Amino acid sequence: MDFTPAIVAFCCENSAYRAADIAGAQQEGYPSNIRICRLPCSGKLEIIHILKAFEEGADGVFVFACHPDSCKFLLGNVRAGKRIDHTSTLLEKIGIEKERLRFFFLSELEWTAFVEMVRLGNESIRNLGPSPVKKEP
Amino acid sequence: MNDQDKAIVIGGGIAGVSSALSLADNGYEVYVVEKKSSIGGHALSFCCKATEQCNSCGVCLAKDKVTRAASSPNIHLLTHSEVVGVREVRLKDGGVSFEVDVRKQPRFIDEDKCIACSLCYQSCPKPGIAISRPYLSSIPNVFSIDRNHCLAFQQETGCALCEDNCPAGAIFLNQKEETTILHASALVVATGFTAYDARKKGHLGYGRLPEVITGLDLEQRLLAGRASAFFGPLTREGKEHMPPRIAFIQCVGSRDPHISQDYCSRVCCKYAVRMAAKLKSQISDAEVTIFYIDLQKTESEFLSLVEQVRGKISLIKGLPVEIEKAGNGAGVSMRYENIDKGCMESADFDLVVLSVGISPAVQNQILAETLCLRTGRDGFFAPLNLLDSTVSSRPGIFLAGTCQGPKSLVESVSHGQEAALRAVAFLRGLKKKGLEEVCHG
Amino acid sequence: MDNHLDSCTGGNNGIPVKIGVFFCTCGHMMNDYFDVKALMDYAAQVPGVAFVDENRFLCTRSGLEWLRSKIVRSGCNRFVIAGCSPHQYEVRFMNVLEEAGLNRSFLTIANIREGCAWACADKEGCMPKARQILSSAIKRVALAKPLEKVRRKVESSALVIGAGISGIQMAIELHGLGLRPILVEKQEKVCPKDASFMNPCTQGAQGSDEVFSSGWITQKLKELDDKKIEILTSSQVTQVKGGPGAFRVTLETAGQEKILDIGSIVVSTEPEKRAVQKMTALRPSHRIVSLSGLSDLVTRERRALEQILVTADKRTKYVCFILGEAEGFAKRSTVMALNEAIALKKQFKAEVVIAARDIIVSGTQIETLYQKARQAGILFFRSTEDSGPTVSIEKGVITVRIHDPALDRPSAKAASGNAGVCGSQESEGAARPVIIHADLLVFEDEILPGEDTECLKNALRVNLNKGGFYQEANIHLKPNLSNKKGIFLAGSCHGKEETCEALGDVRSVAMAVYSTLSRGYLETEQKVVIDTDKCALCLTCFRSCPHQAIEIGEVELGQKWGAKVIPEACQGCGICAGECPAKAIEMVHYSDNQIFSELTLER
Amino acid sequence: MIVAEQKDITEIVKMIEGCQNILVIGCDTCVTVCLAGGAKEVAILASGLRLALKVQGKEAEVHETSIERQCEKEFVDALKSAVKGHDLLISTGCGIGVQTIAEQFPSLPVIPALNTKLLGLPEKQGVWVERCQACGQCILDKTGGVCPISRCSKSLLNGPCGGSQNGKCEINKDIDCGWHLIYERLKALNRLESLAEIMPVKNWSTSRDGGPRKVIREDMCL
Repeated sequence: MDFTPAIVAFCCENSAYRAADIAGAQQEGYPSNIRICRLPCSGKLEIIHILKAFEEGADGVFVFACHPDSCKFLLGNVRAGKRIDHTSTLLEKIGIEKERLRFFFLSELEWTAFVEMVRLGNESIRNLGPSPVKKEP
Repeated sequence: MNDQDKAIVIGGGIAGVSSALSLADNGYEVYVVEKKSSIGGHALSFCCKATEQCNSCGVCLAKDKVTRAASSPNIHLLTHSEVVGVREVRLKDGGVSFEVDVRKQPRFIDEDKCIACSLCYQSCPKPGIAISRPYLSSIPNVFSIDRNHCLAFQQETGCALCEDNCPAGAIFLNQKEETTILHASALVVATGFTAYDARKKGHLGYGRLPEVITGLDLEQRLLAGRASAFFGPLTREGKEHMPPRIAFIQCVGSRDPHISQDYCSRVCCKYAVRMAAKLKSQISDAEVTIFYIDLQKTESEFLSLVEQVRGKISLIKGLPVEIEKAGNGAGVSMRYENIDKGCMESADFDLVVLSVGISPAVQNQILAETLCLRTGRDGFFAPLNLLDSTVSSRPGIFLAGTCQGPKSLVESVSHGQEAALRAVAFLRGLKKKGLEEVCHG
Repeated sequence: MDNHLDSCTGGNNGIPVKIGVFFCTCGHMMNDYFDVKALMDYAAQVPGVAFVDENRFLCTRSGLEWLRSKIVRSGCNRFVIAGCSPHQYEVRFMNVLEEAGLNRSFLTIANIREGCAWACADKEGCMPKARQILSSAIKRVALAKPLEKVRRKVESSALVIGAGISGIQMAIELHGLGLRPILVEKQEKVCPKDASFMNPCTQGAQGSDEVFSSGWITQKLKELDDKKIEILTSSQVTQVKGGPGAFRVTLETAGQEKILDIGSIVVSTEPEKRAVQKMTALRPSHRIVSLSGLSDLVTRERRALEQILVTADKRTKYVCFILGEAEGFAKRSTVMALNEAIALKKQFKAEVVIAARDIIVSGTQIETLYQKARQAGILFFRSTEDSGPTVSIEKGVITVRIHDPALDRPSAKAASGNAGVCGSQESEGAARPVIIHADLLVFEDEILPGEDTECLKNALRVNLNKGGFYQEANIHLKPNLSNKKGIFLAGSCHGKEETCEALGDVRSVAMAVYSTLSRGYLETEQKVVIDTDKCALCLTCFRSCPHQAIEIGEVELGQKWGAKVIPEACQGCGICAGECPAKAIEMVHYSDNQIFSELTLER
Repeated sequence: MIVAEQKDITEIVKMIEGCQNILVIGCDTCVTVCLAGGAKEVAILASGLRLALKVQGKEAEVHETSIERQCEKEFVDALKSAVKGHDLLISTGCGIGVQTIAEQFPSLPVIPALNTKLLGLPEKQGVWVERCQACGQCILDKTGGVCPISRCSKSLLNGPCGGSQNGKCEINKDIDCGWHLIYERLKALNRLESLAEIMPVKNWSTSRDGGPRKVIREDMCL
């Protein structure tokens, strides 16, 4: 299938954003269609940000948060997790596959895992095909 | 700036960095003298030990501190540097200050000019050996050239590929060793530890058997990639794709009167269980066993981690007697005492991790002589009083971190802060005395 | 694409946004990955961009100097730097902006090195991605609002709650640093209720035994007195408002309300003790005591102890310690048991047995203490994980049965018989316990959070961990921070077990307190702003702020109530902004519009 | 406070079928506080609807706005210009808000986005419990400040029904028995004797039984 999905990755600047940086610095390539959006904490991520990303034509949205108990702001990651759950059900009701929204725990040092997650995630979105939002009317 | 507003921290490990930060936050000018090319010490070579959740290993805490130290305007980093001499000088106002000789080995790359673009690394015929940096985004984020491996120092023709390729003109292959003199009224010694050399325990097979590695090796391997990459396809008992069998051996170089390291290193039980949990979370069918003397069940986070791995990894009270190549060729075979069963047993493993302990740093004795400090029977710097373990035997010199005795990462951070407190109190005292003398005069 | 400009001129006092874009080519390295010239041309045609230039080494000293002059000369008011990751030099570049008289938030980094050039798996994807990153950064910076700085004077006083060993030491340390400690104790008198929390055996450098004893306390109390440290007894903290540097603390002291302005707060309360379940299950007997009960016997009721351990028949007396029955604080009980065991062995020539699963030695000199105990002839038995020692009392005789697998071995059976233990072997069977008829049986204490923890926690608005002790299980709070800035935790209230550790912790906290208060003022960025007109006073932010940095009250003195941020306590996570149902809260550097602007995809 | 909760989005999507230009109107008072229909939820709903429409391949525009209080005609009137050009209004207000909008804009269809649930308070963040049923005849003085109408599942007036166990209601183990609470409260107040007093049959005409109710303050209306 010749389709390059547009993917937005919301990254906490305390973990995944740094992991992505290290992955970059290691020249460990990951797909170029991943757009990284830096957040101060995954707890800042709102439902509307995810929905807006889909409205703007994203085929997938990845959210990276710190591991439980290691959020610099204590429970930001847990909050993010709950919001993601809520958004998943909302997306499904809207008619967007919930697999298009992925949530990962990651620490700054796990850059290899970041690359792996992004690659696999990209593959799974590619398999899903273009977002149903982009259907021509 | 007055000498009484300055401090020198010897050692840029996590304790030293924590100490320097505390001092710098209060307006003191701090020089951090680090022997290696980057600050952060052991802590930055450790991997994150989170499984499905954070297991409080503290590596990210260390990284945080080191990054903050790097951007603090009051902290001056002197890498590739060592303290080679200390003299006490009397100041005009009657105070006392230290005059410290710092010898800086050439890095061959100018720290101010290097932009860490890594072009030198890419053009080097021996990248990672002749030109390297210890970790990515090391601090300072500057490469360094190793004279012993660089071709420029070995061939008469002289390789200068890096010099030609450096866009910033930051490479100076003719850099020489230089000695500078620093002045400060307080010194903090934070030279850290040396990991116990497991080769000395020949029966455990380290250095002899490739399957036997140390905890530090495992840290580095896990930092570089996932655990599943360590093992090739495992075949045994005629079956393929067998799960890896991993053993952790505790107290290698700790609690051992035979090598006169008869103290507990305080960190091994914790890091072993954390790493065991990490391995288990990455390879779900791995068979992980920890061999130990006494499991140091302290700290609530550790207790809940032990609870979390209960039933998933086996804990055997008892230590191995010998480790040899397994008879059938796959992995190693270990004979060990199972104390709970009261008998000798043996088992085969694909990977054996030796939980090496914290030994006093090799240069402790030399530095102790330079600084006129006392070391204890165990080889660590000895405090005057264990209830206040940062105060050394010489006024104005304070101890921080594992140079004083085994400590965990978090404990080292705390100890660094403690040493800063003593240094601040000392410097404030000097200043007050100075003022009084001026008034009297 | 123009709308990002319209929407932001309002925030810029009507001055049109002029964006300067600077490329750092990292030497010439960037050119290997994409055509920087083309990128520059692309940037130049984006609406709002007024100036584009490149430099090869922006991060070097000369590069920064170049940047400064360009910023001033370009006449722009917003800047994008396209180069390496913001984690590399963002702070440095922001400082340059500030030096040039601009607000530091008027800068956005386009991470085209780590985020694009080095990261792209496919070369073809590199250029479009760089363009994407660049255009997001330009849109984002156009929407930037200034980050205001707030400077607040701080109090030099520190409230130390709980006058135990840690509290007393804390007050003395803070006084030594020129701060003004105020010690609060809920009892009528300052008198550390539990001297046994101390680890008496720490061998000093000189090899002398520095016995940590009541003498220490007497000396410290005198020091408190000499230094005229303010002590409020019969007092309890009932309410705490404000943030670091300027807490307003309400106390109930001797039945009266008292309000203090405090710079920083240290919690150093002491935990409670309770007998372990195994002990309470037994019939009470004066021969069965807890470790703290034993140290009371040793120090205060020596006669009672003598009655147990010295009798006319001069029979050898047996003392048995059972350890490992309580969760947590194992180090503390091991140290106490070892010390008492050595003392009893020496003083009463008693036969002392310690039964434990694991000997905890991971502390200052505990291994030495353990060796000393073994040299003194104390017997150690290791019970197994699944069969701990059992205790029964028959006709007033306390019988302890310990299953030590080491003694189950055939070769060991005989040995255990003459090992000096009054052990007779029980009838033949698989398990052969060692039997001890104990004259004195000692259990460890279970250590629980102090009974007023819940109360104090609510007054301070700090979190507890699962066990109910202070300090939530989160690595970023280590070693001794609470979730609220300016409130620190010291000593056994957050799990420090032995005295050396607790005193070390105290000093580490004292340093942290000093760092907060030493300059006399705190300068912070107002990372979060609340629009009071929109605020519905729903308390969502108040309840969800992890650092308790939001207060509800009069926004301006005498005006309508609303939510307000304490900038000194705020750590800038944006959780409140994410939760606010009225969209009244905005993170200055991460406003919704800025985040949205990064989401638009180039088509 | 009025507590409401958002309807399932699929239900709302069905209701908007065939409309081209939709305006979602939020309310900044009760429903903002109960996290159901404030500015944030309006934005999410509007975005969700836009996505749903696109997924269905329909072309329609969804806009959003919010007003101080949907239950006031004056505030709703201010929407006049915003409403222009729309062919459907969605209210994220309580039932009162929906009706006010309907009354003020008689020519436009209005649909509710929320189910108005109860009069209550947040037990903790994100959990609301009922405390009042607006029966029109308050007896809280007699019951120690615990309302038997709203807190007893059967709205009994003279003690528990006999089905309660260990202080929990027989309808659901998670519900406290209202009368148990009243007993505990009166005991604490040392007023248990007031339980002996028989409460007369309640006049439910002040509640819903008397048909739609009205409150008139003579001195305030001219």
